[in-house]
This record gives sequence, structure tokens and C-alpha cells, in this order.
Amino acid sequence: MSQMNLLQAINSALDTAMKQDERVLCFGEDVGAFGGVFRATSHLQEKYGKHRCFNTPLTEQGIIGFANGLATQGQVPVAEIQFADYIFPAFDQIVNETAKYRYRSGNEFNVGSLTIRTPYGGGIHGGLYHSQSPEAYFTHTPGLKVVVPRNPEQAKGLLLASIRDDNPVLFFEPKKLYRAAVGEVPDEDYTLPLGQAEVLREGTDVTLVAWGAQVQAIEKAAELAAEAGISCEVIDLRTLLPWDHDTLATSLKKTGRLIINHEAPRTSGFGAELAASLQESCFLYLESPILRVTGWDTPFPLALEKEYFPNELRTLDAIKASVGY
Amino acid sequence: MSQMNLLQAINSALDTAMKQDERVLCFGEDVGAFGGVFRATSHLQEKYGKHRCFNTPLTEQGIIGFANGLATQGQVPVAEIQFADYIFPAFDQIVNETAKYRYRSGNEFNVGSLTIRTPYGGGIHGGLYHSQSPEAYFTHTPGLKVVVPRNPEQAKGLLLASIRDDNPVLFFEPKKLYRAAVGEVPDEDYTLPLGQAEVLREGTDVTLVAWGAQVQAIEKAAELAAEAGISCEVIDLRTLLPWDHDTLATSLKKTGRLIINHEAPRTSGFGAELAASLQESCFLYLESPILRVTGWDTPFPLALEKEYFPNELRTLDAIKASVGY
Amino acid sequence: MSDLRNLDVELVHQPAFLDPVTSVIPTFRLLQQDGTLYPGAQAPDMSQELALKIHDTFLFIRALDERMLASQRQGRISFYMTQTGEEASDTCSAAALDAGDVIFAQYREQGALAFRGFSVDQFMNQIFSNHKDLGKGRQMPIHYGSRELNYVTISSPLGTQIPQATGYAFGFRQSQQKQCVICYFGEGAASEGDFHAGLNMAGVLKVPVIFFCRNNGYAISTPVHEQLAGDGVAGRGPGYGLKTLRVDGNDALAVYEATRLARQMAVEEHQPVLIESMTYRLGAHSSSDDPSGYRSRKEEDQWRDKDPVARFRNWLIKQGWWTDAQDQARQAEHRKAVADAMKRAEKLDSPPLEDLFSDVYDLLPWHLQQQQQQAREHILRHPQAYPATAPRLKAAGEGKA
Amino acid sequence: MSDLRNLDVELVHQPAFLDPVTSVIPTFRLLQQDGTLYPGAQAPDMSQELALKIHDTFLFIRALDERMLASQRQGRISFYMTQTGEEASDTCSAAALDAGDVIFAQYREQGALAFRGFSVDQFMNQIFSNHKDLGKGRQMPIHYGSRELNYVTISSPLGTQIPQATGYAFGFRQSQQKQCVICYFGEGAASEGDFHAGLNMAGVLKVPVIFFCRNNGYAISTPVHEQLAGDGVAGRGPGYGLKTLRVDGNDALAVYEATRLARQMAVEEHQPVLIESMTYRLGAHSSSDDPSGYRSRKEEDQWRDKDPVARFRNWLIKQGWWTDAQDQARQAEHRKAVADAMKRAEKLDSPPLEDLFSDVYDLLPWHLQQQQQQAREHILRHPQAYPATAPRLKAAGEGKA
Ligand SMILES: Cc1ncc(C[n+]2csc(CCOP(=O)(O)OP(=O)(O)O)c2C)c(N)n1
Ligand SMILES: Cc1ncc(C[n+]2csc(CCOP(=O)(O)OP(=O)(O)O)c2C)c(N)n1
Ligand SMILES: [Mg+2]
Ligand SMILES: [Mg+2]
Repeated sequence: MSQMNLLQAINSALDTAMKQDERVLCFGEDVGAFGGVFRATSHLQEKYGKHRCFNTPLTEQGIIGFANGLATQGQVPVAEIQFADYIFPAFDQIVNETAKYRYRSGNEFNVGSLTIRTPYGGGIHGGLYHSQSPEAYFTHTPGLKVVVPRNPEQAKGLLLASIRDDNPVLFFEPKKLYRAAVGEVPDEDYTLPLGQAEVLREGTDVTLVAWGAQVQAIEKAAELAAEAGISCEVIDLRTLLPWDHDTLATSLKKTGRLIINHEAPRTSGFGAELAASLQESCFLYLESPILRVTGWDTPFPLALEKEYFPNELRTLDAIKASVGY
Repeated sequence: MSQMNLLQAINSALDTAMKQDERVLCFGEDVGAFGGVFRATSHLQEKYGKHRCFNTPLTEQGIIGFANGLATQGQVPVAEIQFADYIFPAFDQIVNETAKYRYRSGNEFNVGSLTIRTPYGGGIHGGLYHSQSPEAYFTHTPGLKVVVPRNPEQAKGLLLASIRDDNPVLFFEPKKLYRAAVGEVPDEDYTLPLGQAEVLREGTDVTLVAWGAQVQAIEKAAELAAEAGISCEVIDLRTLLPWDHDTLATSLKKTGRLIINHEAPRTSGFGAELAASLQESCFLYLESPILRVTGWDTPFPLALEKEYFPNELRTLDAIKASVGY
Repeated sequence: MSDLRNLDVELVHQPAFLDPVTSVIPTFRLLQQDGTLYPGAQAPDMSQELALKIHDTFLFIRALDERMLASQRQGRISFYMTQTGEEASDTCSAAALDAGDVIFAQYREQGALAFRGFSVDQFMNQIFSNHKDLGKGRQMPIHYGSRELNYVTISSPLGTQIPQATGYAFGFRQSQQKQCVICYFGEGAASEGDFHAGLNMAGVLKVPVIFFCRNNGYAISTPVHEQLAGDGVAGRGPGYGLKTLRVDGNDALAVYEATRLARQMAVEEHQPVLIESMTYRLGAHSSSDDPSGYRSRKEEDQWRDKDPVARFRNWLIKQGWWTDAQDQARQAEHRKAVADAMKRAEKLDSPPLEDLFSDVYDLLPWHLQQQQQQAREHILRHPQAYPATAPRLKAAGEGKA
Repeated sequence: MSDLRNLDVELVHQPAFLDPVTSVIPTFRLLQQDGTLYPGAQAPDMSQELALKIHDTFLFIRALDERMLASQRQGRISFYMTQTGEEASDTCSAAALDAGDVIFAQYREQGALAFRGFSVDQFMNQIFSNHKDLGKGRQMPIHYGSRELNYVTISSPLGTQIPQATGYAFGFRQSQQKQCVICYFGEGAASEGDFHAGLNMAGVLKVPVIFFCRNNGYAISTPVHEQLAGDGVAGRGPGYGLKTLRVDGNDALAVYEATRLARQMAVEEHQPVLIESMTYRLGAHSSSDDPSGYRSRKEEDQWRDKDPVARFRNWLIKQGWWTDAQDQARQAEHRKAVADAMKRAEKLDSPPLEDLFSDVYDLLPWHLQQQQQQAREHILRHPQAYPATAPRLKAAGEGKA
């Protein structure tokens, strides 16, 4: 066990994966000698050489196209997109190629070994283009897995699981927590299961669910609610695609109330899928409508970032609305 | 009034717009002399010259980037993406640029005059890459409007409205109906309102909503249901972003039951947003869960297209499930 | 790392703008249409066996394309694409490679696949989307692929295979295999951003890849001069750090020799190469297209006179390796083989319902299990609406019960 | 339409592969570092007034960059990007244009904007995201834009402005305005697919655009030789049908002259042009970056000796148009103006809550009206958590009541 921040945990996961399997390659813009603009790939080039950790030219569509080819050949690419806001030039390679490689070829070829890492989310004064949370776009794409860790220990275990999973995984890293989240992380090699949510706090009145950095917001809201005598169950979804319906449904059937929190805009955010599915499967248990506490339907702002944010206070308001319905 | 198929109606809308405003320009792959692979731009180059209707090189990101620049300059671009499956290389230009142009510049610059036309959907033996319905991706993008017509008369009126709307519009054309849907279309210039759903059939037991080609599926399902003594209200959503909450809520409050039908995969399809929003706003009126009848969570298949399709029979099964809940 | 730009190498004090390049790169050609070599030209070292295999591939493809286009017209298949006029480009470049080299194709490269040994039945099963199709009936006709033959399954979105080829080639280098990748694409696809990304990355990362552009004059209706300015696609190669050659794509010998040399550079020196093969799509873009809307009969006829198959046959005959009589007989054999295979393929079942849901992931996640179950129940509820799957589901259900 | 390829122009019978191009395009330079012209070089026709305006812009930008970087270090702003060492590239190219020509910039072109007349207060209001920012406080510092000055608002995603510039230029041509577009980007951004799309479309569609690449040696930490192979970015221009020139980006006179000539070709002949300006980013990539991780002090010092501002000042002094004393005085004035403006900008309110929701569309659709109302109510419920907006909302509410 060591104290690590989330970046160090990512770095440790990459190091572990590269040590254990020489087919693991890390690349992307500035990830080589420099170690990435956030330093997630620090020292990996030093340790494993220029052919296993390297800079690419500045082309996201090229990075993912290249990664798809590498995965088809049998390597285990871990491609970095410098900011999730810049994943869109690679959207075609991800949605039309990565996601459909196995299906379209009848599994003659697949890119199951591919992992795409990218920092996402607001809270760093980044404005429109250094703050986006584009995970929902990818959840509408069969063939992909989508994973979001909330803290260092989760980050290492989930990233190692993603690298080893035989399906392409998009791994969204909450960059707001890169240095802010610090915790004990096992030094050894370990994985955490994909596709399983985690119940962080048990409660009886309302279920709160979030992923990544927003787990903090619902945890704080649960504490504020507790002060007001409301007992919240707090769930970290961890994997968005395929997501853990059973854990959520079990909780919702117990509490009868659900609040979903995400940073991305509300309309067609992943909260919509959760709400739509769960109102269907848990209809008779619902005591109030499923609520979504989300970013507004605007681009991510700068000066008014605080006003945009679906923080613990907005979650608390929703909890009260839900309970008082 | 003339009898037109959906393609002719599109062509008539473009012709009308180009005649009325010389800033209207049509371009894309093969849209010039050839008139487009579906012939939606037939004869426009002949009529308006090579500078107003022309071929572009084969680059979707270029087409939309170019269109964004043209719109900023003050022209009225109507860009064609040959198949909606090929819109993804332009995803960055659409999601990061088109959608955010006005916001990020404080309206110093905007691309409100831009319209992007693209044929979408299955039913033509197109397999993975000539069948997709990617509308939901765009509904998660504030700043865009998303419009889908169901028949020739709608196509002309909605396309003219889209071209003239001062916001960028994605206009998805149901290619399955290009030649199959035939109807009376006014010869003159007219527009139909964006942002408004249309009630096609009134009913009391269940509300059915769809858009584009799938409106036929719910209309047929409503007829089958009528035979079984179930009265369905049928709604064509027409605009997905921003969508018409009031019309749907009014209907749902009347019937107490809602079934959403779309061709795209279920997870994070636009049905999710409708279900999530409406279970919230109409909670106390719901007599059964909101159901979604959609494509499965797979890429679009070929040999098993029929088995993939959310057709009238699957809708009918859902109607019965909803009523029998 | 440091800034390695050589700024002071050559200074000028007059602002001499370089002109856009129109045509400066010459075309490498060996064979004249009558089957004789140009004076001074040297035939590559090609065995009789290989030469006859290439020619046999040509004849097979002609038979296949002709029959399939006719079948499409008869409504027996929904879609087809011929490669008539372009057979030498892909077939002879593939012929210059090792069987372990990997092929990323666009869609008009059935010659390369046939040369590798894809059987007539395999072609037919794909075209008819039956349950024996290696691709499990999921893609439109002509989207072939075979792991065994190192032919990566075709994908419709244009250009996407280009950076993938670069990545695959990097993998070869990484695992120290002495192989290369060949990546085919049209001059239209070369306008996609993925082309730029793939070639640039290959140049920077130095990988064993041959980019093989079939410049056949059109992208559907769009002629080359509305597709690009400058000296074609080859004009861009050196700017990416690639070795570059323009070749007459209708000259089987020149294409073979160009690719053979390219392979050496790619495999021995990790030097990526771009070959632009100048050819012409004699047929329509696809069975959905009608070229009379955008080009003249006369132009087509001019190119018909440069037919690559005829040119190569003339050479074979001049070599004394082949006769007209043999050619007629072999054509008839291929026609029959194609017709027979078609009849077999047509009769085979479409893929089972499970193949609608398999291969989205390695295993079926809960939601796909659920959906598969829903589909099954729905189909059994309305069997008359699902003639392809319902009977088999019923049989299986009864078998179980 | 027809296939206009000239296939038979030049045939060769030997497979002579073209070599990758490393450096063949020379660099156009007029001024030596000491401010004298090279023998045989001719200074452009530049008035004293214009020359002094350029120099004044240089001094302003230096003062601005220095102060803002310091402010970032003090935590007064969150982010900044200097253009130290590159001032001549954008400022002098913009100086060669007409005020009606449109600028699409990347982000490191504050010189062009200052030259156009963006005031020190306008710079500050953007950097401090206050309610007077033309961009309404929505983007990070340095994302300037001004309709009045024909400077399209900066967008962070790299390369996206390139095809947009082509489209804008097409619009100029369409509306028969005798203007052109200049599009700035870094050599890193030139690797994006949008670069390929934008230049190719410009070449094919023949539009009045000048692509101006600042090749400053690095894209963050990535040096040019890991970014591209071949002869830089200029090496690609002719292949797209563009007139192409490489210029010393630290030579104010050469940049000016190159752009002046480029503008003529663009506006008179609709001939798109590519200029590659060879320069060096003397500072860090941004205030978040530390270049000591990827390059040497020595390399930086070599480039400091080529400072474009000093070179131009030397020329001005040799012309007898300027003195060291004037220079000192003017530097002090700019420093004060910047410091004063900063104090003013810091004090201004951030934008009102409405600006969170406006400009997503031309008008607020129902869902944004609803969300704005929810935000308002929420903030009024928890005013202590929203110090920037709550007091104003309260005041407005009370005013109303
Ligand atoms: C990304 C993308 N855009 C558009 C299309 C539609 N399309 C299919 S083939 C084609 C023309 C391709 O021309 P070229 O690359 O020259 O190949 P050729 O058909 O001439 O062999 C087009 C536009 C596509 N398949 N993918
Ligand atoms: C599409 C995209 N990818 C990545 C980034 C992150 N990024 C910002 S600046 C930069 C380097 C740009 O280098 P260059 O174009 O050479 O310009 P310079 O900074 O040298 O002026 C990168 C990678 C971005 N802004 N956009
Ligand atoms: Mg072609
Ligand atoms: Mg740079």
C-alpha cells in the first residue's frame, strides 16, 4: 500500500500492465519523454523504451485509427486522448470502427485489447473545451465499454481490468481529482470488476447514483441530507456500459426514490438511460419521480462554472423534492 | 399541389430556397452535376450554376468545416452528408464547432444559417454502414436543432423552416421513404414549425410517439391495436431538439401510458430522454411504465434486419404489455 | 528531444513562391498493350507459375463480377461492385507480397483476395449473407474478410483503414516479424482526414507499410480534378517522408515490380512507401450507380483499349505460356464454377438469431441476454412475420422440450 | 465532367521511387539580426508609419505577455499563453492585409489582434472573464474574438479553423468581395485531419485564402521531427495545388512581404497560398507548461539571439525612424497601460446568470427557460454558495418586487 493521488495510481496501473505484458503500448500526444501533459505516463518511456511509450503526431483520429490497427495485430494499445474534449475527431474511428470491428467481421478480427484513456470533466477553470464529460455519446454505441473511476484505488484496479478486458474500453479519468484525490493504493497488481456498481453508503430513503468526480457531490449531499434526517444510499456506477442494472434496481426497490447526478448536460445524458430503464423495471416501487441533477443544457461555461455545476446543494434540493413529493 | 415522393419534396424545398435567396448553397459528395447519389439535388447545378451547387472532395470533416466557415461569412449553406453513417468524421466540427460557435463567441459569430441534410435509417438492406440512425448523439449537444420528417409534405415544409431558422439544424431524411413515401405537396413556398410535435391520431388508452420512418410503424400498430379494442394516440415528434414536451405531456396525462419507438439502439437512444423527462413531469398520471420499442443494442445487421427492426408487431406487443400492466 | 529543424541551410532573399504541382511525377510502365515490353524495359523476375496464377485470378474475377452484376440485375442479390479494368492493381500488388503480409482493402480489391485463395464458395457465402459467411451475414455484399488469409474485413467508412494499416505495421515492427502491411484505397478516399493521419504517422514512426492508391479517375461521380489539385495522390507522398512511385495500374508487370521493390523497402528498412496506381473503373461505381450521368462512352472506350487483362494475356501468349484456346476454356470453367457456387450459396440458411447478438462483445452482457430473450419470445409469438428465424427457433424449442 | 488525368505525359520504364523530401524549400529572409539587409535583398515598400505601428504592437505584446504571465504566477488569472519570439509572424502578416480581410487564428496570435486595434481593455476583459468580455466570460483566457475587427473568436480544438477558413473565403468569392482570409495554425495542428481537408478543398475550389503556418519547433513537448517527416509543412503545399513559400518568421520584413504577395494572388487570382513561417516559441507552451522537461537552455538561447523584435528595432534605428530612448519610454508606457487596464478589468463583475443560458440558441427554448428558472431559484435558496451571482439576483428580484 502507498499513498497515491489519482494520477500516480494511473501511472502505477500503466507501469504494472507494461511490466507484466510486453504487448502493452502507451502513446498519444506528449505522452513520451515528457510523460503527458498531466504526467500520467511519467517515466514509462525511460523504463520501457521509445517503442512502448511514445509521442504521436497531433491527430486524434490518427491515434485511434493507429490503435485499432495495433489491437488487430495483437498488441495491447493504451491510447491517450489529451482531453476528452478532443476525442471528437476520433469519433468515427471509435464509433464506426472500434465498436463494430468484431461484429462486422464475425469475429475474424477484433480490437478487444484496446483501451482509450482520457481526462474529462470540469472544475479546473477550463471553459468549453477543457471540461466536457462526453461519456453519454459513447454509451449509445454497442460494442464499447465505458468506465469511470472515482479515486486512486479504483483508478488503478479499474484501469488494469480495462486493459485486460477483451473488449475495447473507454476509460474516463476525472481530471479534477488527478491531484486532489489521494488515498491508499495497493502496490501490487490487482483488478476491480467491470460492469459492477459499488454501494458506498447504505440508506433507506433515497438512492443517489453518480460516477467519477460527481460521486463526491452525492456523498456530500448524503451527509447534508443525513443532518436533515434523510437516509441516502450512495452508489458509484463505475461502469456505464454495460451498466449494473441489478445493483441499482435492488437499491431503488428498497428506497423507492432515485436521484441521478452527472456533470454533462441533462438532455440525453446517461442519466436519461438510467431513469428510463429503472422507471420501467421498478415502476411499482417508485414513490416519486426519478430526478436528474445535471449540468444545464449549455456548453460548459467559465465565469459561471459554479452556477453550472450539479453540486451537493443542487443534489440536496433534489433529495428534499424527492422525499417531499 | 403536386404528387411527389420524399426525394422530390426535398428537391423542391432546395429549389425553392435557392430561388428565394441567392446565399443558399448546396454542396457535398456527388451533389453537383450528378445531383447526389439519391438525386436529392438533381438539376440544381443546371439551374443555379456551379458555384451554388457543387461537388466537394470526399471529406465529411472538410464539408462541415467548410460549411461552418461559409455560415460565419453570411452564406446559407445546406451541406449534404451522403449517408448519416458517414457523419462521424464530421462529429468534431458539428459538436465542438457548429454547436458552440455562438455561445463561445458571445454571439460575435454564429453559424445559425447552417443546415446539414443526411439520409438515415435502415430498411434498404444496408447493413452496418448504410442504415444507422445517429440522431441521439446530436440530441446530447446543446446548440443544435435536430429535425426528422416523416413524409414528402413534412419534408419540404420542415426543410425550408430548417434552412431559414437562425440556428444550425441537422435534418435527417428517412431514406427508406425517399421513393416509397408519395403524397400531395404544395408547390409554393411554405414552412412547418420546428419544435412542435404533431398529433396524427387521437386516442385514449396509450400514447405512441416516433419520428421519421418509424411513424409508419406506430401508425400501423395503432391500427392493429384498434382491432383489439385499444385506442392509441399517435404523435410524430418531428423535432427532437428542442423537443415538444407539452404536446407529449398533454397526451400522456390523458392516456396514462406511453410507448416510444425508434430505430436506433435502445441504450441512450433518444427514447431514454423522452422517458426520463416524462416520467418526471407526468409521474402521477402514469398507469404503467413508459416503454421503449427500439433497435437492439447491436450494430445494424444485414441478414437479420427484420429481426432487428422495432416494427409494428413489436410495438403492438408493447401496447398490450402496457395496457395489461 | 530538441528542435532539429535546419533553418539556415538555404536562404533566399527573393520571395519565390513554389508553384502548385500539376504533373511532374512520371508513370512507371513496362508493357505495351500488345504484350511487348517497351524498348529498354525489363520484365520482372516472374515465374511462369506465378504469371499463370495471376492471369487465372483475372479470369476468375471477370467471371465473378460479370455473374454477380447480372444476379443483382435479376434481384437475386441486393448489391454488387465490380472491379473491371482495375484487376491488375490489386491482384499484381498482392502477388508481390508474402502470404503473411496483411492486406487492408477498401472494397474494390477482390483480386487480391482471390489471389490469396479465398474460394468461390467463400465469396458466394459472403455475397449471399448466409450462415457460412465468415462475417456471419452482417455486412453488405463484397465486404469480405479472412483471418486465415490475412485480409482484414472490409469496412464501408472510407479511409478508416489507412491509419489502422499504420498501426498494424507498427505492431509487426514491434513483434519483430519480417512482414509488411499493404493498404489499398481510392483516390477519393485519399481526401479523408484519416489519409493524412495514416500517412503522416507512418512517415514519422517508420513502419513497414505500403500505401497503394488506386487512382481510377472517379469517386462515384466525382472526377479526380474535383477531388484534388496538385499532382495526384503521389504528389503528396514525399511530403510525408514516404518513398513514392506512380505506376501504370493497367500494367500487371509494372505493378508487380513496383510492389516487390516497395515491399523490400518496407520490410528491410521500415521505410513506408506510397504507390499511386493509375487506372480506370470501367464499370459503374456499384450496382446502384449509372455512370452515363457523369462521363462519356468515348472516354470509357479509350480506357477499354487499355484493358489490363488483355495486355497481360498478350504478354503470356508472347511468352509462349498461354494460348487463346486455353483462355476460352478456362473462362468457361470459371463461369461454371461461379454459377454452381451461387446455386449452393443461395440455398443455405441465413445466420441464426444468436448471430444478431453475438460478437457485439466477447460475451453477451446482461442487457443483450435480455434482449435476445425478448427477440426470441417476440418471434415465437409472431412466427409468420419472421420466416427466416421462426421455424428454426421453434424447432430448437421443441428439440429442447 | 470527365477524367482529366494526363496519363501518357511522361512514361518511365525504370521504377525510380521518389525519395522522401527532407529539406529542399529554401527560407526567404531579408533582414540580418543587426538590422541590415542581406546584400541583394530589397526591403518591402513599408512606410515609416506602418513600420512604427508594427513595432509598437511588438512592444505592447511584450508588455502584455510579461505582465499576464506574472499575474498567472500570482494566481490572479488561471491561464495564459505568451507569444514571445513569434511576434513577427502574426503581426507582420496581419499588417500586410486589408482591415476587411478576415483572420482565423489558433491562439498564439495576439499580435495580429492588437495590430487590428483590439484595445488593452478588451484584452483584459477577456482575460478576466468579466461582463465586458465580448465573449461573455465563457472561454479561457486568450480566446479572443471581435466581429468588428474581423477576428473570428478563437476555438481550442486544434485545426478546426482551417476548413472554416476555406469556407469563409469561398463566401467572399461568392459575394464578390475583394477580400481574403488568413488562417493561422501551428505545425502541430497541421497534423490534424482538418488541415488536409481545408487545404485540399481550397486547392480544388480555388478560394482567396492564405494558410499561415507558424512552425515554432514544438507542439507542447513534441518537437517537429516527431510531428512530421518530409520537408516541414511547406513541403505539402504544392501537392494541394497551393502557391507555397517558406519564410523566416523572425524577419518582420520578409513576413510582411511574403504575405503582401500572397494576398495579391489570393484576392486577384483566387489562388490559395501556404506560407510556412519558421520561428521558435521562446516561452513555455502555456502557463501550465515547463519546457525544461523537453528542451535545453542552450537551444533556447540560440533562438533568443534571433529575436524578431530586436531585429526589427535594429532596422528601424538604422532607418533613422526610432531610437533606443524612444523605445525605453514606449515600453514603460505600455507597461503602465497594461497594469492600469488590469486593475480596471479585475474590478468588473462577472457576467450575469442570464449569460449562462443565452447564445446556446438565438432564443431560449422552453427547456433552457425552465433550467434558467431552476438555477435562479436554487441560487436564491443558497445565496452564500454563489457569491458571484446571488447578490445581483437578489437585487434584481427586490427591484422587481
Ligand atoms: C466516410 C465515407 N464517406 C462517403 C462514403 C460513400 N462512398 C462510398 S464509395 C465512395 C467513392 C469512393 O471513391 P474512391 O475512393 O476513389 O474509390 P473507387 O470507388 O473509385 O474505387 C463514396 C463517396 C463512404 N463509404 N464513406
Ligand atoms: C484537437 C486538439 N487536440 C489537442 C489539443 C491540446 N493542445 C493544445 S495546444 C497543443 C499543441 C499545439 O501545437 P502547435 O499547433 O504547434 O501550436 P503552438 O502551441 O506551437 O503555437 C495541443 C496538443 C487541442 N487543443 N486540440
Ligand atoms: Mg476512385
Ligand atoms: Mg508549434
